[in-house]
Amino acid sequence: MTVGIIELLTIFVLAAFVGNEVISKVPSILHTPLMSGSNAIHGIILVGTMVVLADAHGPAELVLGFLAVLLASLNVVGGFVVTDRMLEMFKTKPEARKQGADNRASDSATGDGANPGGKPS
Amino acid sequence: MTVGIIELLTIFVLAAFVGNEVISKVPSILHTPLMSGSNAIHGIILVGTMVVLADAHGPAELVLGFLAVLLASLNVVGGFVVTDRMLEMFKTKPEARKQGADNRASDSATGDGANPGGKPS
Amino acid sequence: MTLASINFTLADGRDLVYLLVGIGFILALKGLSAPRGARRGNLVGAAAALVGIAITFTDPALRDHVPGVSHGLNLALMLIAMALGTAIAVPAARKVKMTAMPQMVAIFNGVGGGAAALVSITEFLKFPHGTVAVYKIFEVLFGVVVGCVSFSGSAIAFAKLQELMTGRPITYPGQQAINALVGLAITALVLTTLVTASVPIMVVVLILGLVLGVIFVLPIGGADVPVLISLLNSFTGLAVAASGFTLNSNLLIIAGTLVGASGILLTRMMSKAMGRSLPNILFSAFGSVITAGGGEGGQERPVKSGTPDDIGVLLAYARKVAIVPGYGLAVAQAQHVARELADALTAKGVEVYYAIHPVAGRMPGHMNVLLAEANVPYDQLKEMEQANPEMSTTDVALVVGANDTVNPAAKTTPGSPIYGMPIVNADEAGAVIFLKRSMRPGFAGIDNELLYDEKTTLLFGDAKDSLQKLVAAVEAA
Amino acid sequence: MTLASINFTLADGRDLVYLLVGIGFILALKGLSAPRGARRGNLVGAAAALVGIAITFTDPALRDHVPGVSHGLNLALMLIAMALGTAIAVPAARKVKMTAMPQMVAIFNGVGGGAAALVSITEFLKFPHGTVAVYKIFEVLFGVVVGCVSFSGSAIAFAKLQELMTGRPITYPGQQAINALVGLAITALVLTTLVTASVPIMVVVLILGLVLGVIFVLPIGGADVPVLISLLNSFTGLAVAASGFTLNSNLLIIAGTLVGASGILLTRMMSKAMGRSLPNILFSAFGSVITAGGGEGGQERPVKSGTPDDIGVLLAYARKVAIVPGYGLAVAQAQHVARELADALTAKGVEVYYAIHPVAGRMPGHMNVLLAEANVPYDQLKEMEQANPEMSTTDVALVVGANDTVNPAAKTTPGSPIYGMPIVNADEAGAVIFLKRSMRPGFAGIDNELLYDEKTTLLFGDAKDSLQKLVAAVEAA
Ligand SMILES: NC(=O)c1ccc[n+]([C@@H]2O[C@H](COP(=O)([O-])OP(=O)(O)OC[C@H]3O[C@@H](n4cnc5c(N)ncnc54)[C@H](OP(=O)(O)O)[C@@H]3O)[C@@H](O)[C@H]2O)c1
Ligand SMILES: NC(=O)c1ccc[n+]([C@@H]2O[C@H](COP(=O)([O-])OP(=O)(O)OC[C@H]3O[C@@H](n4cnc5c(N)ncnc54)[C@H](OP(=O)(O)O)[C@@H]3O)[C@@H](O)[C@H]2O)c1
Repeated sequence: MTVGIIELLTIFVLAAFVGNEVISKVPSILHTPLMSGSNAIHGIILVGTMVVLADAHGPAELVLGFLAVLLASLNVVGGFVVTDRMLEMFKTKPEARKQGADNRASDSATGDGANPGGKPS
Repeated sequence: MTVGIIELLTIFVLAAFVGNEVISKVPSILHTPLMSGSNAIHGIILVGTMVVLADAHGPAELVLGFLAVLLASLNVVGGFVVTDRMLEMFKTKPEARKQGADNRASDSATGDGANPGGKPS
Repeated sequence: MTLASINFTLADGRDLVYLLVGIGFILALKGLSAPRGARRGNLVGAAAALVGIAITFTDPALRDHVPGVSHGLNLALMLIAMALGTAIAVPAARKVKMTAMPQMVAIFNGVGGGAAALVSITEFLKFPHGTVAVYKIFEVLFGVVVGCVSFSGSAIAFAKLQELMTGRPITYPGQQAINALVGLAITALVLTTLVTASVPIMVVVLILGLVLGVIFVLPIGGADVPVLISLLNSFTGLAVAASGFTLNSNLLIIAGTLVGASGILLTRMMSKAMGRSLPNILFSAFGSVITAGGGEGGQERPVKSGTPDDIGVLLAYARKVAIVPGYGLAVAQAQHVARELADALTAKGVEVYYAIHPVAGRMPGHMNVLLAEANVPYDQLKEMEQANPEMSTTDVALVVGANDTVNPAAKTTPGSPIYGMPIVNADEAGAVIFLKRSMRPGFAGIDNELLYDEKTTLLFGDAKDSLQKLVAAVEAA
Repeated sequence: MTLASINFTLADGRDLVYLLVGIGFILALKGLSAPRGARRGNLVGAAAALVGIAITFTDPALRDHVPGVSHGLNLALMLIAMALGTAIAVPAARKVKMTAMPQMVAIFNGVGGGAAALVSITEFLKFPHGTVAVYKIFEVLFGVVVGCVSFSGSAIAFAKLQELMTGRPITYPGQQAINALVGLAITALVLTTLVTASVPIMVVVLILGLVLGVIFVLPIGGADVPVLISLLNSFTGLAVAASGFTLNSNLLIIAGTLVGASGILLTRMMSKAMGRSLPNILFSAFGSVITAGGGEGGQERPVKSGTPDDIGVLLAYARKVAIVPGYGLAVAQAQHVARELADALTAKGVEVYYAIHPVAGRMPGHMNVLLAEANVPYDQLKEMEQANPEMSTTDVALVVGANDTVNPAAKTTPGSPIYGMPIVNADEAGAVIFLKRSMRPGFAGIDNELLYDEKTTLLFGDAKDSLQKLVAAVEAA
């Protein structure tokens, strides 16, 4: 059992390096989606709450477990949906965007998919 | 025992990410030192060879173990020394260097240390 | 024996899947390194989370016989909670306005912290007495405290942003001392619990954690809240990682630590872009005093205000126009009209670009998100560093609802609270136009000399209305 | 019980130290992201390695009683091997010439691979029969094969670079088929061993691994060898990681994987800079045929050659001179004289810069290392991308021992082996001067049209001599 703690620590340290390196490459225009995207990722605590609720016994543990699963579901589902909504706005390719601005009318067929976010100009 | 394999795999995967991210930030002027520096790092196999030699028994294992420790020592010691020699050349600060090029004579006292690599101009 | 080995194989397989989920999260974050792959990255992350949740239903904890546990009931509760959570989260996330994003993120972050704290609490209650390693207790307590701070802190942050309470810093005498005292009390009680493993003390720690979250956030001004949310995000990540240690879950450790590390880095990058240190943001009660005249009236210095028609002509006959968007553009939802104006000007042969300050608005990258929503072409978007060298050759800088981010005091007035913050050099353009509703200052609560400059013209009114009038004026010109 | 728990604590502490060593290695690699912290980073790495080695002396394997093992003897052998290794490595590493660096790296890499293979072999010999998990056997065999390939491959690479054998690719009919066959045989035998755990078959695998290393490297031309070394470096890393799995050592896994990942990435970056794909480098026997006239004589097209004095005057009265260094500068050890020439020109008011191609020379960043050794000021060093836009306003491009990296065929001749490689646009300068010893081609073995261009002047001779004459001529001018 206790041998595990070193492995867990090692994983912790390496994950911290990965997080640090990966995040430092995110450009500032994507900082808000980054914030909500990483917010969604920690919603995976849902997995932990499921295990806790699974063998909860007695009303106290059941209530705590139920609450935990509820909160975690909010976090993970809401997090990813909000992030997707934000990133949806970035989806068009630079080329398509530029063209779209110039000759928008003729371009709607060649763009990659419909464009629900933007209003017609 | 077998639970460990997943932890080891996890460590492997995370280390691969760390290596990838860190290396992609190395500028091309430092690629040669990077090659020899990472070469030195895998010399830490010495630690493994030490353990192997430690409980070797019988001449075959002893010879193999001895060879292994010898080879690994070459790798780790030589690797770091060669890398240091290369990087020594990069050591002077940009500012000090520029000044040094302009008024070399008056500058030798203020530079950070002696300058064994470069010949006097 | 055979059964055990099958069981073992299942557990092993599950752990492998969890590793893949972790990789999915890393790839999701890597996707964010460019707008191009960002959305796909987020979907990869969501899919990974889904797989992780699905595989958890195979966990033996859902089946193994434990006295007093009816797995049917627990499973039913689990499914109900998950369904309920989804039913609340999806519409909320879908309907929230872009300007209300920070609140939304705050609330999702808070509930995550709460969940992590609850996991730790339950694990604590399950500890068999006397046989638990000290570091196990520590992991649990860490999760409880950090999760609670994140939970209650996020709640207050939400209340501030949603204007359920004042956005101004709330200060009182001895505030720092009280906060320090609470922190010390928690530390002492945690140390006690490490030895005693006492449940009542843990409950006190829990309550104090909640209190700490509240009093920690109270003195932070509304506009510093986004930085704070990023920090609390990082806290939740750490709390999740702590739960991972407690539950021996590699996945929770990886996910939590990724978020923890990224949150801290992001917090630092944001405070750097605001030209301030993190301690200054957290502890200086920034914005509690309005440091310059400003306010509603003050001493009424003369300013020059113009009509939409005058300004429309000025714009239409310029060679190069910079649009400088700020918080006001976001509030007025004026991004689409701004693009219309730019299109109208481009049609007249005017060169138009947007000069984007990294902390314009209330979230990092706020303006980019909004303008992307309005389909502004990428090549017209210029980050501050690229825009500034062009300012001196720009004829008109059109400042739409920005204030602090163009305030020259940041360059010229050493005593000013924003001194040192890099700004968009709108003051270097040939003429400056401000679209705002009043003479009120921006977030930092300080006056802006540029408003009184002789080359400045003001157009009072809501940014969207003003822009609409300008479009008409330009098209008529 | 008490003793066991003390032992346990020691083991735990040791593992913690190993984790710190791993962190040290990561920091060492991070240090290389800028020249400034690079040397300190390397020292951190070396210190970390030292700590790791020191703490290993506390390993119970050095003390625990095992029948038939005399720890005194083993320890003595260990210390002798380490002393011997250090005594050989330090002077070798200290004395090696900068131009011989690639060989040195190859040899250190090879011995590392050999050590990793030996660890795996010994572990294999120790396996208790029939009770070992299949994946354990696989880890060991992977370590053996990859370590052996790395060992013998590095040895051949060393021989090629040291000119103990021809640097030209060695090809024979059916080469690819034979290589594929050996690879297949290894795979088949590895699969057999997974089931049988048979020692004799393992020995065959071992020998085939050594053979594969040799025949894999033979067809690779001398100048592609640096890319190869980087790949073999990555192989050694993976072999070390495999040993880490076998020995349950987190440290070996981290260190090995870091190197494995970095080597692969570096290999890809190098092949990209050479404008070629990795498979092309490994399997195309590049350089075996001289594809253009060139050679010793050929059809004797006219070239213009000049005297040092003429060229000295040309340089001294230019406004802007670009020095384009290449492999010949490294061979002639002419970096110091090159700087003297630059200083002399600067003293005359000429603007001088160095245009550095990423794969000039025989190692990535070769020219930077050399010029840094000669204390060339950083601000005179321009990477190819920055230098190229300036070429059209440069009066004289002084090409010192470079050839392929300024060959316009890369831009103009679609059939050429170097077509597509980015080059330094020396051909855009007002005049071009080549310092080389003959009309022989460079590494790629192809002719260079630029040598025959009418704005080109050649100065034949060793680069160092020629530069010395130019310094004198410039000072006299
Ligand atoms: N982006 C981030 O991540 C972030 C995070 C935390 C803090 N901050 C801070 O927030 C500030 C951002 O600067 P900023 O220049 O974007 O904004 P600002 O300085 O807060 O100024 C916003 C201006 O918009 C005007 N406005 C408000 N509603 C409007 C409407 N409907 N129509 C037209 N104008 C309207 C306001 O004036 P009226 O009331 O007179 O209309 C105000 O002067 C900086 O101080 C920054 O440090 C940013
Ligand atoms: N840097 C790397 O990582 C790397 C790795 C692998 C391969 N490569 C390849 O190596 C090549 C490098 O290009 P390069 O332009 O630097 O060199 P190059 O094309 O190999 O040409 C070197 C030139 O230097 C001349 N030379 C040799 N010794 C000399 C001496 N003592 N004095 C004066 N001149 C001398 C040679 O001509 P003479 O014999 O007539 O004097 C030859 O033309 C590229 O093809 C590249 O792809 C580079």
